[in-house]
Amino acid sequence: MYTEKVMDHFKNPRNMGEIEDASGIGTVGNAKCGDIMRVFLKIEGDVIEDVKFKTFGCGAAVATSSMATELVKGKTVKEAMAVTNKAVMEALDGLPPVKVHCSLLAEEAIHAALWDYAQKHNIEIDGLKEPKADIGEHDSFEEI
Amino acid sequence: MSKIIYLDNAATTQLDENVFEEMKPYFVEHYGNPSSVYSVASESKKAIDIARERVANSIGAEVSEIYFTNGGTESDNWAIKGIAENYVNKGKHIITTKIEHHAVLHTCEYLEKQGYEITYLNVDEDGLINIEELEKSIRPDTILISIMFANNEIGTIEPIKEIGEIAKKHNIIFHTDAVQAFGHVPIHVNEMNIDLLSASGHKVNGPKGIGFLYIRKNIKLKSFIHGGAQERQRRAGTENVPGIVGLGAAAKIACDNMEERAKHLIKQRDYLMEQIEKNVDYIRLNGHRTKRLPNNVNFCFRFIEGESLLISLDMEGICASSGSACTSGSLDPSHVLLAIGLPHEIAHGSLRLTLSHNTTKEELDFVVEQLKDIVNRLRAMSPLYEDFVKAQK
Amino acid sequence: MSKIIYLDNAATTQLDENVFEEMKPYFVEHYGNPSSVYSVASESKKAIDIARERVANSIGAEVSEIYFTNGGTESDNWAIKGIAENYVNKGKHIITTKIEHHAVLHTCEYLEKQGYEITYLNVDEDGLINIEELEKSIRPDTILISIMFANNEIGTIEPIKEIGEIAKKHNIIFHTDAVQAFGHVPIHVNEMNIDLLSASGHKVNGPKGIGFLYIRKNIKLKSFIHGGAQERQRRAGTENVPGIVGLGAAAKIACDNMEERAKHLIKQRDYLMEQIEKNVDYIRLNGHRTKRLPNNVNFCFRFIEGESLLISLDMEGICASSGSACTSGSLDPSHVLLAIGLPHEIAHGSLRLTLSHNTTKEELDFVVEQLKDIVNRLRAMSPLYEDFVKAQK
Ligand SMILES: Cc1ncc(COP(=O)(O)O)c(C=O)c1O
Ligand SMILES: Cc1ncc(COP(=O)(O)O)c(C=O)c1O
Ligand code: FES
Ligand code: FES
Repeated sequence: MYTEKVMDHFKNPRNMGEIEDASGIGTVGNAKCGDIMRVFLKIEGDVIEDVKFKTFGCGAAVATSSMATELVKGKTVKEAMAVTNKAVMEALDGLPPVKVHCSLLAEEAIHAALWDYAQKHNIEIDGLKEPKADIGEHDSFEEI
Repeated sequence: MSKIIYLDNAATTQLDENVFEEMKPYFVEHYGNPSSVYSVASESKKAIDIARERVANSIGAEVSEIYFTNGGTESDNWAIKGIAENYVNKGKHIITTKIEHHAVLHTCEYLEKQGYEITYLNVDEDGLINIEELEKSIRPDTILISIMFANNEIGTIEPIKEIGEIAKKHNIIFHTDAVQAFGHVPIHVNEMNIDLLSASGHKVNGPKGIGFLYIRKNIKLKSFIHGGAQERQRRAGTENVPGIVGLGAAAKIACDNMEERAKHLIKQRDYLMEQIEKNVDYIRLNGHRTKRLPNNVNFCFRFIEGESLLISLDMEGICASSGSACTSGSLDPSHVLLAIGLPHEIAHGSLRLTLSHNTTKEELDFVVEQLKDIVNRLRAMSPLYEDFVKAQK
Repeated sequence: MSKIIYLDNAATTQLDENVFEEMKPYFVEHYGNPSSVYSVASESKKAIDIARERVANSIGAEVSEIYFTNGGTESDNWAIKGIAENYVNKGKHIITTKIEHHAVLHTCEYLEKQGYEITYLNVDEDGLINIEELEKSIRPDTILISIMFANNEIGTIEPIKEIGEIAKKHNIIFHTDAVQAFGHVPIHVNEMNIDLLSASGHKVNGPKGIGFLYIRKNIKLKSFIHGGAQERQRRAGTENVPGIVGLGAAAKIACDNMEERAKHLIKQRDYLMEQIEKNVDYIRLNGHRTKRLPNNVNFCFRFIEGESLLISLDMEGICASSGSACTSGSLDPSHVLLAIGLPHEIAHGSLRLTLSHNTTKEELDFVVEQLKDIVNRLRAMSPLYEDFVKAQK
């Protein structure tokens, strides 16, 4: 059901992990529909020097996180803004129709991290809006 | 990935070689239409008679009470819509549960749109209905109780005999979706007061595209599929002769070997549950620990998502299934997992492993080993796990 | 009785060996449930895709317009009940004919009980409907025209293109039961303005228990069988993978060879009609002489009864069928023979011989020879014949 590229990025996710002293962190998604994505950005000057992600979601969610981080790594903030979910999907040789929403999350997570960065540094990034789905820290854990 | 370990026998099973051998002559050689007059067709007729007898024997029914259908889904649709239509003068109230298969649930939802009232019984955390709640929900206009024999996701076996007694006491027709139970656990329609029972061939190493509906003699149930006079005028359409033969053969093999297979499977199942519980943290067993199908194991693994788990297992040659939203085709995780009280994010990380009588201990050991690694890897990736670990500190 | 001469291909056909070969891997080897996530199941998924494409190509449809069902009967039920339910706000009037298969007629009768109004069009002595009568019977509340492509008893092919034009002109949905026509005569759903089309595998050397419904893109047709999300949520139930593969293979073979086979069959058919007419007195050809299925021959033999004829032929190894009351399961002879204006006693003596592409001229010669003797023998036994002969004198 997934392309070889998707499977490759699922199996060997690039940039998976955390950045201790991140310039911006964005967490998007909704535990209700399954997908949670967190992106860590290390920005120096105007350049994304490093990027890491963590994802709770399906194969497509993991693969799009991985690919999206690949696409923004080393780019300027402005170039990163141009990385759309469509670009991510194309880079993965496509996704099944029911999985398109997972790729949207990757775009949103990067935007959310950029927003966090912009807030912390009091700057404005062209075309960047406040993330609607930033759920921030997860604080409630039901015991099972 | 050289060897496949198939642990999704609740989804479908491998056709038994011996069953296929019995079916073979009815494809090219004995292809006659069983409704025909000439003697060439009598081979087909005889074959159907034998299959019907085997199926009847397997649930303690009479031959004339077995009607072949296209599968479990058609049987469920026929039973429920049929009773709704035939007994509408008595009332429009039906009792079922929150954990039925979609073949029952979506049929009930369809009837709701036609003005029927449906009570969806709750289940407890193990997936069991409450007999008192059932009895209390009976009304003068209740025409049908439809409760599954065993659940397809969490494997819980419902108290069918008690349900049958309640139904009988109140003179209400009792239908059970036994698609998962048929051929796996003993069924006796008379002892259990079952009036209608659905089953499907491909869940018991029989062929796909064939099933049956048991209809107790005295039940008035009109046709659901109208047309020719097949199946004593109750189910029209040229008979799927090889399919029927295969269903009969599979029913016989399943019943002849049930005791022995169940004993073996329960041992395997319990071993698998034990090993998983021993090797992986933060998990929850879904379904009742003992009142469950001999071949069903179902756990939630916290902080990870089911589809990722499935794909990772698949890469190791292990076939399994999940009730996660990402595999369910809708935005919600399985209604069964929600009904037993799991919060959404935990329901997401469910894994169902359903064994066959051919599953070996070595296979299970391999699965546990892989599972351990995969769960670790996925948790390392999971923002939820990260938050959890931080909160612990 | 050493050799069997099977001339009942309208009842069912022999499964093509090549079709069976294509089906085989999907029984025991590739048994995965096509709805599953893991790669083992992708074989089943791919097989279904190929079959759907083959079926779509065979009627000039798009892949997404083909829905697999359990057979022609289910397809007819789904199409007619589905449209009735979905378009009830527009009206409750349906037009069909007096010579439809029971899968259509009994479904219509069921709807009549639900308050729908059905117009049953007359046919002429050849079994053809009248286009003007059709157009006149259209009302503002007409929601469906359901007219069969070709009749299963007398073989008459209806003017489908003209019917499609009328339906389109009046913006009414057009369903055709093409169970007998599919794979035997060219069908193009767009050129013929067909909105819904039913067909069945086992009538074209495919397997039993599988069929399809073509549903034009823009047609609103809800599920008939509710449950899982198979067939793009429109037809629930685990897919009969080998059956679907077989239907696809049979559709492809039938279409690839249609022209050649039809040419051969028409020659055979006309030879058989000619020989019977030359050798037996007091007979009547049923169905249109040229607008008929390439493989259908149907005669009434006066003064004799169909079942006796069939049994006598069976004793010589010849398989055929009849519309006589004694074989119809009811007290009346076939509704089709009555609709073309035959009196009861003549309708009783009907014989249908339906050829396959493997039927040889030698077989036909043998059949004519036997038929001549049998008819003579039965007439010698018949009081009707005695009366007739006396009256002649
Ligand atoms: C409990 C239950 N009911 C009904 C069905 C439907 O059976 P089928 O897909 O054979 O129509 C299934 C299997 O999917 C099932 O597990
Ligand atoms: C014209 C026609 N419609 C419908 C059917 C029903 O098809 P099936 O028996 O495959 O369901 C038949 C065959 O019996 C037929 O000849
Ligand atoms: S994360 Fe749930 S479908 Fe992709
Ligand atoms: S004479 Fe016996 S059924 Fe017609």
